[in-house]
Parts: sequence; C-alpha cells; structure tokens
Amino acid sequence: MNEAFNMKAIQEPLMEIKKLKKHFPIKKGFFDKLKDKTELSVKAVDNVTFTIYKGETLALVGESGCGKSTTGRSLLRLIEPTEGEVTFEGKNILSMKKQDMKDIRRELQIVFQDPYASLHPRMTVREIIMEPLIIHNVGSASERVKQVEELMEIVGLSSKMKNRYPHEFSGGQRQRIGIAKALALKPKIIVCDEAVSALDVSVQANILNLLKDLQDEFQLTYLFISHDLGVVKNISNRVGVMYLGKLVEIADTHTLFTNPRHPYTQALLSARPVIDKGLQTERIVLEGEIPTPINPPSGCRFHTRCPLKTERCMKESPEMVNLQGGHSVACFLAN
Amino acid sequence: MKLRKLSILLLISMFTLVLAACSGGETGSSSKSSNSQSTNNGEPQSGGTLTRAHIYGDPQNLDPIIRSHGTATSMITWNIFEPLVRYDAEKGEYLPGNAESWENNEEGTVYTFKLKQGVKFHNGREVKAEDFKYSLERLVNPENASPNAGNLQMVVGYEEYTSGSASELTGVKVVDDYTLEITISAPNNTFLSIMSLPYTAAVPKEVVEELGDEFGSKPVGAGPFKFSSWVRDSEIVLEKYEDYFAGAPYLDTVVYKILTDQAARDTAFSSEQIDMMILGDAQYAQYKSNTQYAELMIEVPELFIRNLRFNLEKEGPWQDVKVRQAINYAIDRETIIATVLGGKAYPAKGILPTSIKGYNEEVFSYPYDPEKAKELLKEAGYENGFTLPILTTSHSAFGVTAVEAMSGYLEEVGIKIEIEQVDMATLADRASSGDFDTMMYSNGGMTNLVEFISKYFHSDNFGATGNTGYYKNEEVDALLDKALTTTDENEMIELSRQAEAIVVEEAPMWFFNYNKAVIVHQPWVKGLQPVPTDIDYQDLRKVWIDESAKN
Amino acid sequence: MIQYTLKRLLETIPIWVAITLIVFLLMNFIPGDPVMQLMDARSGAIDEQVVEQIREEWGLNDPLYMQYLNFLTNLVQGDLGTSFQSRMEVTSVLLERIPVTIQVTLLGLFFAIVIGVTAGIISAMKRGNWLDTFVSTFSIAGVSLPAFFLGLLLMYIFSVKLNWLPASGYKLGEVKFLILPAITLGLSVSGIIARITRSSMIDVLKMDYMVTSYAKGLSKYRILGIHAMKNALSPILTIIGVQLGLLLSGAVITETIFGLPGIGRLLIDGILQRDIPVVQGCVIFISTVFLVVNLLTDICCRLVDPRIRSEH
Amino acid sequence: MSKLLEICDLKVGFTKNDEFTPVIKGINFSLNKGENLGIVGESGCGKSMTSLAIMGLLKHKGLTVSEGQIKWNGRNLIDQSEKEQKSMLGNEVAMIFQEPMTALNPMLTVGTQIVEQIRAHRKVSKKEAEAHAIQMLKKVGIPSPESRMNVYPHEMSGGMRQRVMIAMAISCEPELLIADEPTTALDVTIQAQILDLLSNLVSETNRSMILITHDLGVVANYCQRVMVMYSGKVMEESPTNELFDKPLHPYTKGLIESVKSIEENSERIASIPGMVPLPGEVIAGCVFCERCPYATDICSQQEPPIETTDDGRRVSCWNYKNLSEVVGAYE
Amino acid sequence: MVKLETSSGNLEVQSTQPLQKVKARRKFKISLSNVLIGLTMVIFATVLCAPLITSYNPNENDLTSVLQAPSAAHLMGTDHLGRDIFTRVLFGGQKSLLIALLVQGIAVSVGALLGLIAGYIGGRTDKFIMALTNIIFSFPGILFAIAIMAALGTSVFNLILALSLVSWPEMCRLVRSQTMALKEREFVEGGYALGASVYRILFKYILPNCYGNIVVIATLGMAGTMLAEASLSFLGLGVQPPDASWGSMVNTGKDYLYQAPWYVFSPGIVMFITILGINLMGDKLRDYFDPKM
Repeated sequence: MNEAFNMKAIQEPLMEIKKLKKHFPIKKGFFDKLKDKTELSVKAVDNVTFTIYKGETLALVGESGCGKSTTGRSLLRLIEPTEGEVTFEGKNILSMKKQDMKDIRRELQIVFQDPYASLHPRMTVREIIMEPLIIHNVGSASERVKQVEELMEIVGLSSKMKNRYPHEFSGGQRQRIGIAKALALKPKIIVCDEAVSALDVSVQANILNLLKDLQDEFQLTYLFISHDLGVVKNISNRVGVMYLGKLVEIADTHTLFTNPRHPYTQALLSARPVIDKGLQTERIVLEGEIPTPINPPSGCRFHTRCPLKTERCMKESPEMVNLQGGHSVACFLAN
Repeated sequence: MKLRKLSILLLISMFTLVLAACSGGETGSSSKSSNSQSTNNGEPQSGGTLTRAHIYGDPQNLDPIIRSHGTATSMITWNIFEPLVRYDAEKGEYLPGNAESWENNEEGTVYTFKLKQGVKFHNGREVKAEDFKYSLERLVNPENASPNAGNLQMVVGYEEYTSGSASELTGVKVVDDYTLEITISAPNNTFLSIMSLPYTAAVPKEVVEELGDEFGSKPVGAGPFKFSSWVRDSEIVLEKYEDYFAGAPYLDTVVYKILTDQAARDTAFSSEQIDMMILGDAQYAQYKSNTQYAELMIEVPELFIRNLRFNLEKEGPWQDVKVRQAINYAIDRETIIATVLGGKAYPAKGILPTSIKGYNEEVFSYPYDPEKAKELLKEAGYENGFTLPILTTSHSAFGVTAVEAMSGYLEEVGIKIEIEQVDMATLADRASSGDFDTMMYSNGGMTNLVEFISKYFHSDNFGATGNTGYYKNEEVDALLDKALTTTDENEMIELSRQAEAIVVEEAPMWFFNYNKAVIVHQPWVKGLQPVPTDIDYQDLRKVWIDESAKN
Repeated sequence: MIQYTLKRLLETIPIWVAITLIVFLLMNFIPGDPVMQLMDARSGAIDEQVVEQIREEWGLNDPLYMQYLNFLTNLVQGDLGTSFQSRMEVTSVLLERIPVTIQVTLLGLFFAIVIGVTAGIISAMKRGNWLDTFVSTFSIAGVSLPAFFLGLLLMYIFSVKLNWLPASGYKLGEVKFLILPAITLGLSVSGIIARITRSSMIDVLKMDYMVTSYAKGLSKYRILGIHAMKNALSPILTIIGVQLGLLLSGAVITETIFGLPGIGRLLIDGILQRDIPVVQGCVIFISTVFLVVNLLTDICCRLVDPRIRSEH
Repeated sequence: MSKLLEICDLKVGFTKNDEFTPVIKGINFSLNKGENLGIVGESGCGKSMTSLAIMGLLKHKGLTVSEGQIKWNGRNLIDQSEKEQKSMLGNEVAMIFQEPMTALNPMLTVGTQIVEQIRAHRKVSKKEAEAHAIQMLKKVGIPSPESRMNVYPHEMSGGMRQRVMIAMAISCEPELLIADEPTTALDVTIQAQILDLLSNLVSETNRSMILITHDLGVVANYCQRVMVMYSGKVMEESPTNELFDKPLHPYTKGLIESVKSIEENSERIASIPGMVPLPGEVIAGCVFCERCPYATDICSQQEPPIETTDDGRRVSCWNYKNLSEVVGAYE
Repeated sequence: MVKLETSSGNLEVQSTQPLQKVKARRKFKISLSNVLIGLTMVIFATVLCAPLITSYNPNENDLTSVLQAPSAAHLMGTDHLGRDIFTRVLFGGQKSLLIALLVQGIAVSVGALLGLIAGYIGGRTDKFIMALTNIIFSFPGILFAIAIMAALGTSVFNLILALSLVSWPEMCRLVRSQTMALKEREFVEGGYALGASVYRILFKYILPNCYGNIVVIATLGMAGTMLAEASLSFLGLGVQPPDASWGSMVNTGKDYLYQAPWYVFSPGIVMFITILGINLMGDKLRDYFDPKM
C-alpha cells in the first residue's frame, strides 16, 4: 500500500499551502485597550506549509487545539486565514473573488466530524443532498432527483429513505449522507474533518472502507484530519503531525509510524493503547498539559513537555528540515 | 386523568364564581339593613368625616389661579378660599362671601365691595381689601400664566398692566381696609359670577411669597376648610377651620378620594369606603332600581347642553338650515335618553338648561318627526341622503355612545354616519381650531344666561372662545350685546330669550339633552344640595354626618 | 466589572438621548395644543390673548430645535422643567410618584417571582404529569387575563365581599393598599416567569452535572437549590429584568383601577393633557430604569455565571 | 474472595405511551473485591445504563429497573430507601463520567464541589473538608492544589478537569469506582496520563473498579477481566488476555478483527455488517444473529443461554465452539 | 451461513424504525389543553362564518331592548344600545383576530428579518438594531400609538401599524440570539462550504430553525395585541364604532359590570379562551416544528 503510494508521489501537486497563518484576535474592552496596547491573539495556525498531491490521502493528526481543523477549514476559506497562500491547481484561492470562489467550491468539499450537528435538521435527506446541486445550478429538477438517488445508492443508503429527516438515521448513516452531499458536485478534494471520530468501531470500519472505495472510484484526494492514529495509519498515504499551531513532522505513513523523528510524534505513537501487544512501543508519558495557543511558549512550542529539550529549544524555533524523501521534521535533535 | 378532569372543573367553576360574584353586586348591597330615613331631616350634628369620590383625576394644583375654573379643582378650592360673593345654586342668587355687601353704580361700571371684618386666613391673619388687590393683580400678571386671567379683561387697566406699561391694575382700588372698588370698562352682567369663583378669592401674600410654587400644594385661604394633606392621585384631606368667619362647618374632615375608574368607585361605594359620589350614565339605572339607594340620590338638571355642533365654516349639507332642522326632527332624543342613558338626562328644548335663571318654558323644541325630517331633506335636495362625518370622544352622553345611538334614527331618513373618535385633548384642539365637520360635545356651566348664549353663538366668540361652529347672525349678536350690558335683569332675560329663539330656529346644532346630575350617598350623609352648575360643587358648610344612621 | 459597567453606561447614553428626542418630537407632533389643555374646554372660556401669553411664557413659540436644546441643557443640570398642568417642578412631581410605583412594582415582581419560580420548578420536576399540565395552563391563563378584569375581580372579592383589603387609595408605608394591585400586576408576569423557569429548569435537569450531583449523594436541597437553581438562574434573571421594565410602564391600568398615585397614571394623564415636560420626565424615568435594570440583569448574570464573568 | 457486587438478571427500560421498552435485557455478572472489570460495547449496548443502574440513577434518565437484583455486599440495592442510597452514593460507590466539562457544575468552584461531597458523607468542619480536598487534588497530580480550589471548571483543561472528577470520586474512599468512558473526551497523550492515574489509585488501595469504554485498546491495557455487551445483553466475559487471544463470541471476534485490521494497516478493514439494533427493536433469538456471519438456524429462533466454559469464561452463543473453523468471516 | 457483503454495501438499510409512524400512533388524549384548543377552533370557525350563524346586524340598534340578559333570542344578551352581543362578539372577533394576526404577521416579518440581520452581521449593525429595540422597549407604547393614530387618522390599518411598531422588538431579539447561536453550527458551516449565498444561509438554514420559538412568541404576542387594542379603544383609538372588537366591547362593557355582567364577560371569556387556546396551540406548534420530538 505504501509502496503503491510512492509511485503516485511523482504526480503533480493538487493543493499547496504556504506559510498559512490564522490568528484569532482576542477582543479587548475599551479600557483594556487604554491600559495595554498590545494585541492578543490565539495563534491557531502558525506558518504551516505543506502540499497535497493528486489522488493521495494526506492525514493531519494532533491533539485538540493543535490547529488541524483550522487548517482544514482555511483551505476551504470557511475561515479566512490571516496570512499565507493556498493554491489549488495553481490558482491562489485566498485572493479569489466571490464568484470564482463559488466555482472553485465545487472542487473542494468537506465532511464534518459530528454527524448529528452537521446536517440541517429540518431538511429531508433528498433536500440535503440536492442542496449543492441547487446552489450550483446543476441539472434540471428531475435530473437532480435522479442524481440524489444515485448518490444515495453509491454511499450505501437506500433511495427509499430520501424523504426522511436526519434525526431518523443512525450516526453511520448520517455520515453517509454527509459524504453523499460532499460527493454531489464531483469534487477533486474532500476534507474529512474527524469524519469517523464520533462513530463506533464497527461503523467506523464501514465508513473507512466506503471512503477508500470512493477514492478509487472517483479519483478523489483526501485531506484526512483526525486525532486517531490507528485510523490515520490505515487510511492515509502521508501523515502530518501538528502541535500547537505548528506542523512538526510530515512523512509517508510507513516512515512516520516506524521511524518517527519528532519527540512529540514519538510520544503520541506510544500513548496510543493498542490491543495487539506486538505493536505497542515503549510508553513515553508526557508531562503536563498542552499550553494555551494565546501565549504559546517561546522557541520550540513543544519544549515545555519535551523529555529531550535543550537550552536551544527554549530560545529558537526549529524550522522544518527535510530528512529524506518526503520526511520533514521540525526538531533540532532530529538531524 | 381524573385530575386532569378536575382541573377543567376548577377552571369552569372559576368562571362561574366570577359571574356569580358580579351578578351578586346588586343583591349584595341591598342585604344590608336600611335604616335610612328621609335625607335632610334631623338636627345637624357637628363632627365626622365625609369621604367623597373625586372622579376627575388629580387636581394637580390647588392654587386657585393656576387651573382653569373646572370641577376637578373648584370642588375643592371653593372650600379653601372665600370669594367676595357666593352663588346660591338653589336660590339662583348671589349671597355674601368675604364681602358683606356690594353696590353697583348707575352706569353699572363700578362695583364697591364692603368686606366683612374679622375674616381670617387659615394662618390667622385678617383678610383686608389690600389682599384682594394683590390677588387680582396676581391673577392677571402674565408671569403667572393663569388661564383665567382673560376673564378680568373687562377690568379697567387690564391691558396696561398685562403689557407691563402699568405697575398696577388701576381698575382695582383699595378704598380702605374693608372697602374694595372695582371699575370695569363697560357694564357686564357676568362680573358678579366671576367674583364668586375661587380664582378671584383672596390669597395671603406672605404665604404665597414664602412658599412660591409650593403654594399650589399647600394652599392657604380663608374658606370654611383648611388644607390638611394631599397624596397625589390618591386623596386630598381638608379639615374644619374653627375660626371660619361664619362659624365653623359641621364636618371635621373632608376626604376627596381620587377615583377615576367607574367600576372602582362602585366597589368603593358598596364597601362603604366612600360616602358619596357622582353617578355616570351607565350606573344611574342600576342605582335607581336598587331599593336602598333609590332614596339616597340627589338629582339636578345641570347647566350643560349636550349637542351635535355643525361647523358652518365647512362645506357640507349642513350649510342648509333645512338639513340642520331635519336632523333635529329626525332623532328621538327622548327614547335615547330613556334607554341608552337610563333616563339620566333631560331632553333639550332649546339652548338653555331648565335650571338656569331665566329659563324659557315656551321655547320652541323640535319634536321627533321623521316624516317632517324627510320632507325637509327632500326640499333641501338630499332625498337620497348623504354621509355625515362626526367627530367625537369616548363618553356615553356627549360622546360616541350617543352618536351610535342616534345613528339608527338618521339612517332611517337616509343619513349615514361616519364616526371619528379621538381623545379629549385632540377633540379640544380640533374644536378650537375648527378642524371638524360636526362634533358631539357638551357645553355650559355658566350661571348667567346671556353669558351662556353669547359664549356659543355670538360672533365675537368665534372658534376657541366658544362659538366653535362659527354661527353668525347679526340680530342675535345685537340682542346679546344689549342683554349683556343692561342693568335691568328682566330686560336681560327677555333679550336673551329672543336671541335663543332665533338660534333654535336656525338650528346651528342638534339640541340633545341637559345633563341630569346625580349624587348617590350613604344614608348618614345629610345636607347635600342639588347644585345645577355642577352637582359636585357642594357647599360643604351645609353638609353633616348623622352618626346615628351608621351602625 | 466596574469597567464593564462604565462601558455599558456609556453605551446607553445615545439610546437615552434618542428616547428623549423621540418623545419630544412625538409630543410636538400629535395634535392637541398643551396650552389649550389648561382651559376649561366645556365652558369654552378661552381667551386667545392669554393663550398666546402663556405660549410665550413657556417658550412654546421658539423653534423646535431650540426647545429641544433648552430641554437638553436643563436636563444635564438635573432640571426636568415645570409641568404645564400643575406648575410644579417635574422632578418633585416624579419624586412624589416614584416610590409608589417602585413599591407596587417590586411587590408585584415579588409575587410574580414567588409564584412563577415555584410553579416553574414544580412543573419542571413533575414534567408531563397532571400538576405540570395544570401549572402550565394556569401560567398561560395568567398571561391571557386582562389586567383590568383581574383587578376588578380581586377588588370585588377581597374588598367588597370579604372586606379584607381596601379597594383603592394609598397611604405611605401601609402595605395593605399595595397587595391587590401587586397581585394583579404580578399574576400576568408570574405566568411568563413560570414558563421560563420551567423550560430553563428542564434544560438544567437534563445536564450531566445533575447526574453527578445525585451520584455524589448530596441532599435534595443542595441538588435543587444550589446545583440546579444556580444554572437555571440566568434566563430567569433576564426575563425578570425585561418584565420589570414592562411592569413599570404597564402599571397604568392597575394604578387607575386601584387609585394608586404612581408614574403610570402620571404618564397617561400627561399624554392626555399634552403636558410635555411631565411626559418627558416619565419617559426618561421609565427608560432609565429599564436601561439600568437591563444593565443590572446583565451584571447579575455575569456575577452568577463564572463563565461569562471571565470573558473579556 | 468475597463478591462485592452481584448483578442478577437485571432488566432496565423506559416506558413511553404505556409501552415498556427494554434497554438492558437481563444481564448477570459479579465483581470481586480488588478486581478491575472492563465493560465494552458499542453505543446503545447498555453499558452506561448498567452503571447508572448500580448507582440507582436511572430515574434521572427516565429509566426504570423492571426486574432483577443488584447486590452490594449482599444487600439488594433495588429496594433500598432514598436515605440509604444517598449515604451509599459517593461514599461506598463513586462514579467518574465521560465528559468532565459537563459532569462538573460550571457554576461552582472545584473546591466547593469536592468539599460538598466530603461534607455530605463525613461529619467534618468546612476547614477540615477543604484540607482533605486539597490533599485529594494533590493525590491526583494537580499542581498547586491550594490555588486550584477556587478555580471554576471552565478555567481548567480537559485533563485537569478529569483529575478533579477523580479527586472528587476518591475523596470519600469508596470501595468501588465506576469510570464511564473516562478518557473518551481527552487527547491521546492525556488519556494515557489519566488511565495510569486511575489504575494506580485502584491497585494502591485494593479498590475495585468498573471501567466502561468502547475502546478495546483501553480495556486490553487496563483491565483484568472484560465483559462484552451488545444490545442490552452480555455476549462474553473473559479474562483480558484470553479474550484478545481467542475471542469466543462472534461479536467479540468481529470487534477485535476490526480494530486489528485498522491497526495493522490492511487494505480492507474487517467490519461487522449491519448495524446496532435500536432500543425497542424486537429481535427473535440471539440479538446478534442478524449481523452474525456464523449464524445458524437456531440463532434466529432461540435465545442462546450464557454458558460458562471449563476455564471459567462465560459466553452466550450457540456456536461458540465452532468459530475457529470459519476463517475470514469478517473482511 | 451467508457471507455478507462488507464495506460500502447497503448494510444499514434496515435502519431505524420510521419514527413518523410512531408519532402518528401517539394517542390523542382528552386533556385540558386539547379541550381548550378545540374550543378555540370552534370559536375561530364561528367567527369566520359569523354571517351564516346569526341573523342580527351587529351594528343595528334596538333601543327597545337594551341590556337584556342572555336568552334564547339573545344568546349573550344585548348591550347598552340593544345590539345582540353574540353577533357583535362574532363580528368583533373578525376584527380582533384580523388585527392580532396581521400585527403578529408584521412583527414576525420585520422582527425576524432585523433579528436575522443583526445576529448574522453583528458589529455596528447589530448594535444599532439592538439600540432600536431598547428604545421601543423602554418607551410607553401608547405614546407611539396615539401619535400614529393622531397623525394618520384612526383606521384599522393605522391601528395595525401602531401595534406592529411596538411588537417587533421582542421577536427581533429572539431571532437575533438564535441566529448568533445557529450561525456557528456545523450544518450552517456546511452551507458556506457549498458556496450558498447569504440569502440562502439566512432563510434556508437559520430561519427554519427559529420557527419553534417564533411561534411561541407570536402566539403570546397575539394575546398582548388583543389586550393592547382593548386599551387603545378606551382612548377611542381602537376599532372605530359602531364596529366592535373584543377589546372595545370589554372596555365599554366594564362600565356595566354590576348591571349587566354578561356584557363584559361574554367577549371577555371568549377572548380569554381564544388567547389561552392560541397560546396552547403555540406550544403544540413548537413541538411540531421540532423534528426531533
């Protein structure tokens, strides 16, 4: 599987993300502003650069608050990034006009985490799946109905259920509806934002299989955002690890899981409880809590919890360094 | 489930309770034993408290010059202040007040008042002629912006004083401590009535100056009662003035309870929290039919005429006298009074109410004659009818109810009615600016018949001054001018009657009714009088409480 | 918190100015000359010259903007002007009435809160049960009953029939005069409070921390009184704040029926008599109370809820 | 070893429109002193309901026990008085919930919430209770516990909040700790910290613990014994190692294969077909038979009894002896 | 033994039991609220069919039979002008209900629109709209009403205008706060991701989710409107005579409370039951608009 991907790696990039930054300013009262002129902000994403290649599944992993979802949403301009560049097939989508952006949205779709919150509670399944077709004015009314039925069959839902409301479905089925909706416009890339995290193991397996099948069938590219390393290991070709708004390591899946170079990646892998004792690595239990992104630690952001930190880590921020192939790490100790 | 049913039952029984409670109103009060004898017998007793309903809302200011002369204030101030003369409503003549006697010179322009000695303000100081001069000047002084000031226009020197070119009102002269001389520019039969009103009564200068604006909240006069306390919008309490020059009144205390809500008054009266109140149209029949209260009522035709005024400045069918007469023929005022007003009114004959001095029994009155009305309309060219716009306000006898009641009759002769209902302030404003086609209202209150007629029909008084319908007839003007200046009372009455006859003939209004003012009181209240100017203007010096009638 | 209060106070100033301007314009806009209202319309004894004199005296002949500016300058100095009708300082007129309205409103609110919150909690606890249905229906009934209707009913039962309480009137410091009006006022509001309390309690009772508090073996009092109530309080406080404002301006009918000398009646009389300074004064008072109460409820919600408190 | 807790034929459900809908359809299990039992299953299998039933908190979720017994130290909890229940809860049995953000009252400080629990069961002064609370906070590894006493839950991170929950749970030294998905809401690195802390606290004091989770990985690492539930029934109960080495029940097998195939990065993830039945759905025979690749005719006709095998494992399946013969049923 | 298809096969098809059927099976119970709602429906129907039900002319006086107690000829008695109260209650109901419905209709449209805008755009627009609602909240509504009626004349249309003016802010605040909460929800974000226009987001995604609460406030508001119309008619600013509304009838009738209690109680109780029924219906509708119920 990973070998198979290495072949694909030669292919052209689909999306390039360069120096992406998203800072959420913290609103201050009038009086606070008088007292203290400095602007506070949550540095959710800070200088993240990576590339998504056509046909691959790139996973972004990290713990809550690390900025992986913000990154995903920035790619779709659901959140306007503060700085940086996002190009899709060579066009910078961050500088696009409204109409162009609407056109490009046909190519970029998203599947959300919470299958309960992400579907309009007052629309029937048919309306939900048809919504993208209506918004982008695809086909006639009868064609749309046909298309909806096709899409439902593709994701494994009976088209007989098209007049039901989301709350009448189980979590797995809802996620299928969400996927059908994302597929409706035949996009090139789908951002799966924790798409299977809320599901039970057996259902999770079904959805992962579905995603894989769809990828083959429609030549999809996935940006797969998850905190679950097991799932990531299974579905992705490449994995990027984020910590506190920074990308700390990126590599193809096999390399990352067998030879993680960043101490955080190592800790993350070891903390994961697995049932196959053979796969369990030696436990590195990290001390302390994840710091707040409002005032991230100076230097390397991981230094507060890093078991291997040095003087330098506290002062300087390590840059991403390419080790070999597609394996890059942002750590002074990795070289 | 059972309990659910129970809650329905509860709700239903709640409603029945409400209904029962309310229909029980009449029987409830009659269950009390009635030991009342005839109203005004027995020897007057001193002491006791009279609590009466004040229905007009807070009087706002008890300084007599601040408020225009109206029931809301005068029913109180007349007891606190002592005017030069007092009008005896029952006898229809002027009696001594602060003035022991008065004289008018031959030309009828100079009045000399002899003040009674030993009349004292409530602060103990004696009232002297100087006090009246001060008080009258205070009344007309523009700084005090008294709405009543204009009534002294007839006094010599008014113009000079108000414009600031003179430092005193020259027409008012202090001859000595007990002699006051007032000169008016031309003879005027309304002068004495003005001198009987509270705003021309004396106020103590030193108190006014000390209290400033507060004087209106703690008035001091020389009347039979002294001001005691005032809770705004709730009650005003007066106390017996022991040193009153004509002897202290019987009552120890008078309480005016401000109760603007009719239903609230009914409740207060039936729970004996008030001793007397004036009745509204809706209540009259009810109290009248109650055996206990039927004997405890005092009725009088009040000096008001309710009418539908035609605006002769406005284009419309009513420009034609025949149309106006037709309307007067078309409506059965007697039936309306008997049914809708529960009999609480007297059908209008002419302009002047029956209780005014000089009332003409013989005056022409329009009978109910729909055939005649139709005939007149046909003559006027309106056999197919027309639409009559009526401006009115919320009131039963001179407001929207009356208009609704007459609408049926007018429809029968082909006149459709279009009602425009507005609030009192808007109505007054539009009345004075002539911004209406026809208007339902009530006018009057004057005790002098010339004054009464002139106010509303003399062309000098167009618009806001009183002749809101812009009625003009030179003959009427001449008759009234003459009546106003003559010193011979009989001539005055005769001339007025002539003027009235012309006006009635020309029908510048639909003559509807005179108010039957009614007071209902508890059996222990004695000495109440039927006062035609306004039944609320009770002379409380005569009222007493029969403690024995209470149980 | 002080900063927050100050900021909010600053924010209310434009609203306040807008309110005074609107009242001023409306009162000048509606027909009915204020000076004419002084005159006895029925006897028609109106002297145009006097009217003109008075208009001049009161500055009613000045251009509108001048009148408004004068009003504003006086206002800043704490002077609300003089009533056209009573010739008294509006400030002192207001001061005389405010205690009555505040007393009856607060007492009414007290009834409303006691009845409303209790009913709300009961029906939330007994959700779906007959008691809930009854309390819910009753609370809607409270909202649906016209105040004058209820007022007369209470008066008839308690004053006429039972003779327990006076039908009308007011004496400073005597609560008996305030009880019936307060119940009349309170009952309609209690319905709204009951509904909000119910839904807010139901929301809270569903929360995980309620299960936690049971799992800790706490006493019922502590579970309901501290854990549930503290969480359900914010929406209840907010609605109480809004209702207090409405009670103030809605006291007119109650004050009329029960002959209470309060702001509501003053306002309505002022409007009917076109007594511009009095109306201005009343509206300024009511809107100030409303804005202050609004502010207070927000502050209370902040004090109660540590989550909002720590926000900036 | 004495039985600390014994659940006999417990049935739980809710009544709506006069119809009783079972959620737990009759389960049996017991727990010994000092034992660490894991209950696994997918959402809706009734594992959380079981814990609420033990705590007697079902009524707050609109559920009732229709049958069965819950014996705590030999005493039946079903018909105990409210007072008895109150003195037991938080004192003898304590519970840790899934989402510390919502399980802690947002309006009260951390200190208040621990102190009130202590004072509900121990006659101590406020000062003493506070001191004890600080000690507890220290014990669960919260830095500078004194100052954390006055902090509100929302001012803490998820991990810290869960530590507070644990501190609260152990503050009255309960014999049994029930942890319902204690780490589901937490990040992986924090999850490890919390689970380590919990298992240390339990083993140190010879307490018992029931760990409820959907994560087989967690169970594999932290429990001595595992009970697998499905649709309100017990499917299998085994010592942990044996369960993972050789699952007896097709459902257990399916779950484990699913997880393993994800972990092992296989192209096709093994999955259990179909979906969990809804509460109230009536299934004849074995509750799992519709999804079971090994199902035979009897499965859809008759409910399998729970059998105890020779090595003390329990399983509820007609065919459990023949499973190993069919390979690759889940693919 | 069947080897079932795995992965993306249509395996979850059997899925859930259709809940709608469950809903339909829910038994209709005779409860207090259902009885009241039924009664209200009957009132609505009779009011609508007024001319078919009564042979009296609502505005025709009969001075020979004023203030008569209820009888077979006059079900609810007669008023002070001898008009049949039952007939007037029916025709007055048309006015009252029309006014209440239209006023709430306007309040909902204007309030919801401004609420959506304020909640969605936020910032200065929000501050401005909120200030407007604050002004109206802290303002005696009767003053607005008098001003409008005085300036434009007393007509049903102007009455509706005046009452609407004071009714929208509550709706506005409610919709605003819901909008602020809803716009952060994931399914709305899903709308952005599809490139849906602002218009579509507001009216297709956010507004439908406010319906439940809008209905509750609007039904409560209908009650308020009827009561407000009653107090305006006291000042002569309500429905112009001789036409009646329930409010104006209660207002006139209360002067005859002791003498002819049926005068005030007939329209009063009908109004009370209607308002109660409308409110209870509002509660039911809220449940109906919540698909999760």
